Amino acid sequence: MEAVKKEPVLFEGYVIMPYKYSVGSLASKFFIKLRDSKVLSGAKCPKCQMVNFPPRSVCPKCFSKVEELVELSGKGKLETFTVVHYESAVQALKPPYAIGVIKLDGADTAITHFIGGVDFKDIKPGMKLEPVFKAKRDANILDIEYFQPA
Amino acid sequence: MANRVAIVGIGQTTHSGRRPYVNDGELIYDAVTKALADADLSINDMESVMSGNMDLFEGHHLNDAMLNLYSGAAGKPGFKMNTGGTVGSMMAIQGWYHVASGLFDLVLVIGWEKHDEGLVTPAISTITDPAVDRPFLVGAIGGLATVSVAYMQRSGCKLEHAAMVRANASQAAARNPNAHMREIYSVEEVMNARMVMYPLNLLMCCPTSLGATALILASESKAKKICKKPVWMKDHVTVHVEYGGAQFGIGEKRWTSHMEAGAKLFKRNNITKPMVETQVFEMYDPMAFAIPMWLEDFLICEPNEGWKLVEKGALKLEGEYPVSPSGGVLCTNSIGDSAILRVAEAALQIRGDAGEHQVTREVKQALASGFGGSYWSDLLLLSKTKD
Amino acid sequence: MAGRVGIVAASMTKFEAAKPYQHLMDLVVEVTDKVVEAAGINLKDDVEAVISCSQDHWDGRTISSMPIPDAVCSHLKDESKVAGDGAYAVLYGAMHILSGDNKLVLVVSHCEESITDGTMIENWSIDHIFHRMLGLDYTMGAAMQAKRYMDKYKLTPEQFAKVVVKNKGNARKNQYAQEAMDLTIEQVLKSKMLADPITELQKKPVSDGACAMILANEEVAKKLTPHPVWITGVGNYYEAHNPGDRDLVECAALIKAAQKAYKMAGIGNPAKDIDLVELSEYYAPQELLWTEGLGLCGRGEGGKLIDSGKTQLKGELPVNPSGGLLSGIPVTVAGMTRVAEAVWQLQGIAGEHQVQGARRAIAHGCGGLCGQMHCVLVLEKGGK
Amino acid sequence: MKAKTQEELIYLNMTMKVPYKWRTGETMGEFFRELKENGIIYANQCPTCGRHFCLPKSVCTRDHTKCTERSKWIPVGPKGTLVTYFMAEQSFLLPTTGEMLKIPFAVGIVLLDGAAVILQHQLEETDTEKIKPFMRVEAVIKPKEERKGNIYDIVHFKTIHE
Repeated sequence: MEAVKKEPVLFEGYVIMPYKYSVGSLASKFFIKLRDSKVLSGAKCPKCQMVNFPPRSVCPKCFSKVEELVELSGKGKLETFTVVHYESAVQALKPPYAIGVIKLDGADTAITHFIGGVDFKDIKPGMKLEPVFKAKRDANILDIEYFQPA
Repeated sequence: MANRVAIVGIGQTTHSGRRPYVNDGELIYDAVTKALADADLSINDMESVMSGNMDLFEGHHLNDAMLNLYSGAAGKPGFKMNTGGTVGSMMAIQGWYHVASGLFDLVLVIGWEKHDEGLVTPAISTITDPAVDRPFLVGAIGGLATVSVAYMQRSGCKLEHAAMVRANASQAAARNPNAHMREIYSVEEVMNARMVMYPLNLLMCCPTSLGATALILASESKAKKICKKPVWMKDHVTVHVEYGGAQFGIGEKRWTSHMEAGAKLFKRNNITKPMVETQVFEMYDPMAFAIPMWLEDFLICEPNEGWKLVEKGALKLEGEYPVSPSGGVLCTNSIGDSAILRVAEAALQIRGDAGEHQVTREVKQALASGFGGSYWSDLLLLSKTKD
Repeated sequence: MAGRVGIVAASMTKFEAAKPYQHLMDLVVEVTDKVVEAAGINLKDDVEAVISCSQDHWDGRTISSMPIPDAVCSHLKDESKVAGDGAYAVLYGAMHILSGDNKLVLVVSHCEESITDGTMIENWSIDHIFHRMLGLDYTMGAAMQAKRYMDKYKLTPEQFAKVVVKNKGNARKNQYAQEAMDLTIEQVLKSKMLADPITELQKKPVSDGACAMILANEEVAKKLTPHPVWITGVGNYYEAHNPGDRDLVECAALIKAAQKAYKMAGIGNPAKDIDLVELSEYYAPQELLWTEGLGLCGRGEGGKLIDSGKTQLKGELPVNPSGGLLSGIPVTVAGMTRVAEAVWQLQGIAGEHQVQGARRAIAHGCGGLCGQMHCVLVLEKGGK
Repeated sequence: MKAKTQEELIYLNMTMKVPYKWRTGETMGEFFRELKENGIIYANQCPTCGRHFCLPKSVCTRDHTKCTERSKWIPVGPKGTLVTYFMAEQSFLLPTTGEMLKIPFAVGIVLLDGAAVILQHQLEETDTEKIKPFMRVEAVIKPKEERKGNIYDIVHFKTIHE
């Protein structure tokens, strides 16, 4: 009787859940400056002077509370990157696109963001980059459209 | 023989319904720095950092790794657990295993939840099997309402008793500066609250709060060096039961996870009169019927006597057997944090550091419980002395 | 370590791209029954505590261990769940034994990756304030890590491809493996480019399955089996989350975890003292990077190590003789299967991919963006 | 604290919408197949303890015996006894579909005639005055053409008077 295997019974559905994240006091200041003045700022540790970027309120080096933002030029250096060729539902851009780790001048830690305005074959680790901002900004990290060669 | 384990540092954030000035990492950092200050230690002293919380409540997958800058776990050993309401007590127990195993001497355990970021009830609904019973679970309240109905039928407990429990809790929470709901309610006010799910009205259900608690646990040799008032984690029991159905005890003798936990813990520690040999119980009480019902279930009082103790006022802060003098989960419920907060509050009572909500009895031994999952139970015994 | 923790038996399902007929708990029942039989114990009476390992996001279920008591007969028993990699569940089981609290513990891990979209799950593990909106997932992370590896230590795509040829080739001898393939370097490099330099064949395929293990204290383990495998060293560490907070090829956490485990086990020179390694390479370049982190070769010499042929099944130091994760093992189960494979090797029952005379092995579990958490276990047979 | 209330705070709204194809397994799969094809609610039996499970279990929780022997399945219900129930008087988001729950919504814990384990499903009656614990109820099953082989093939439990 069991010779013909019956179709498996599946149950299709989602887990749908809305979230509204508070970015906290310090990151709010960062995003407001980004949105209103196209300025990128790092967070400076009062104890060990480390500047962490993207700015977080705890020092990655000495675990002190960090409350001070310092303005950065926005210019920086590419540490590593990849060119994305596959598609997935969570991506913000349509592939192919380049994404990389960028360390801004004056910062001790780096951010991951898109690399644009350049041929993929010309992207090299160590190259100088600068941010390109979106015209309409919403106070989130996508207000930086991408980083391009400086 | 396991190495002895002591709680040497306690830190909790204030609890509230909203706290937009901090993000979830900063909430954790708040509790961690308070615990470190309490123990007079630095993050570098911590050999392992464990954290627990429910992934879907804030949406973060692997959030122990994601937020390890704020917990201090970056560059250190660590673990993550999530078992629903018992997360917090599981974290304390996991910390116990870290130290008792001899692998670590000084560890930090954290339980946290930031409920203002997501929707709690839909997230809780996803504890069920998606194909079978997910459409019929409406948060945790459904199951709790069901056992409450069964308890009322079985024991003679009335809605009024649940209202008394909530009114007592409000008086306790009013004296606890870290509690979330600190308004004082009369029995009548509780009775008149809007019905959410019969028999539970809005005030008889726990609120959704946010907060974090961190504990520092140490081995015996470390504890002696660094702490004047160590609180010993004398014993702990974890009991899980089959999924669904079991807690209603249909067609068979009713024996719940709480009963098994109480029986095991008291037997192992030669406790014959729990209300005498332990002096306070910080219970995970997610709704107002829990305290009378579960005092019976934990085998602390006789069956059908729990609500009579409520009626007598015996369970109040200054009563003969204070239960949840902090205001309990009824007044503060940040799920991943709720059960570890019970352990923290019980430890504060033993230290005599609970402040305005310190119970009037002298506390030598205290109980703390966790409740979660499919009616699972954690029960911990804390003690002023190590033996 | 104070006492010794013995692994008595291990079991796995066959790993498949999809197991549409089996509920997750059916997988747990399958591995539990197998491991209980192999250990010759009674599930209900002998198992004192159960530790499961799974992830809520992957299962689409808050408290993904919810139905576990039904599957492992732990009604009214001690049970807990580790939300991380399976190797951590083994470590937590060892702590249960070492504390003296339990004599015999069952650990299980389970995952059906095929029920959902992994890139989404991964994206929800990325820091929500600065990076999640970019759509970052682990493939991009691993690609940036590999690129940095190529840039800093001059590794080549061919060396990465060799890992795939080796592991999928080894899988041909493993009855539980999902993707056993006879590949050439060229085929690996010519498969669809995902994120430069990682091609489709260099990424662990989607997989469903489960794994289980019985841990016991020294006395019980010796009673149950003539071939207990001892956990003699353990280490687990986190990296910083933000890829920009660390140098992606320095794998600081893995180095610390390995050093701690080696110190505990009394291992001075892992390249010499170890007979085989089962590690968690979610992407081909990671195997080379992790062999460096584990101290099996010098910094930047991961490429040379694969070129030397030492890590082949018949080499001096076989790495992933089972076929590794590249042959298809689900996340969360991954680390536990590494331990299970090592256990079988040391018990001499690994089958066709048996490494002859293996006495000491390393099992490695990892997880997170660019290998953010690592757990290393040293396993030995015989001894004191 | 006062100065802070002036401060602008940034929030990020993100909605998780992850698709799943959950497996029901052989045992529940067979249950759903029977429900769809024949409109019958089945229970299976543990050969060791003799308990009948509805919903069926592939393995008995208490003694770990396999309960897969298909010939031992028996139809249960559709009548049963309401053990207890709860009422949702406040709406919530349903995470599986993203829709809001239609209230009032009563869920009964029902012991079907012939079964040993309770089933949780919606009640037709939503007036708490009229829902009495231990009252008799009956499952209303969708017409065959509308059945899809999932739990919604049972519409709800209606109150019956015997």
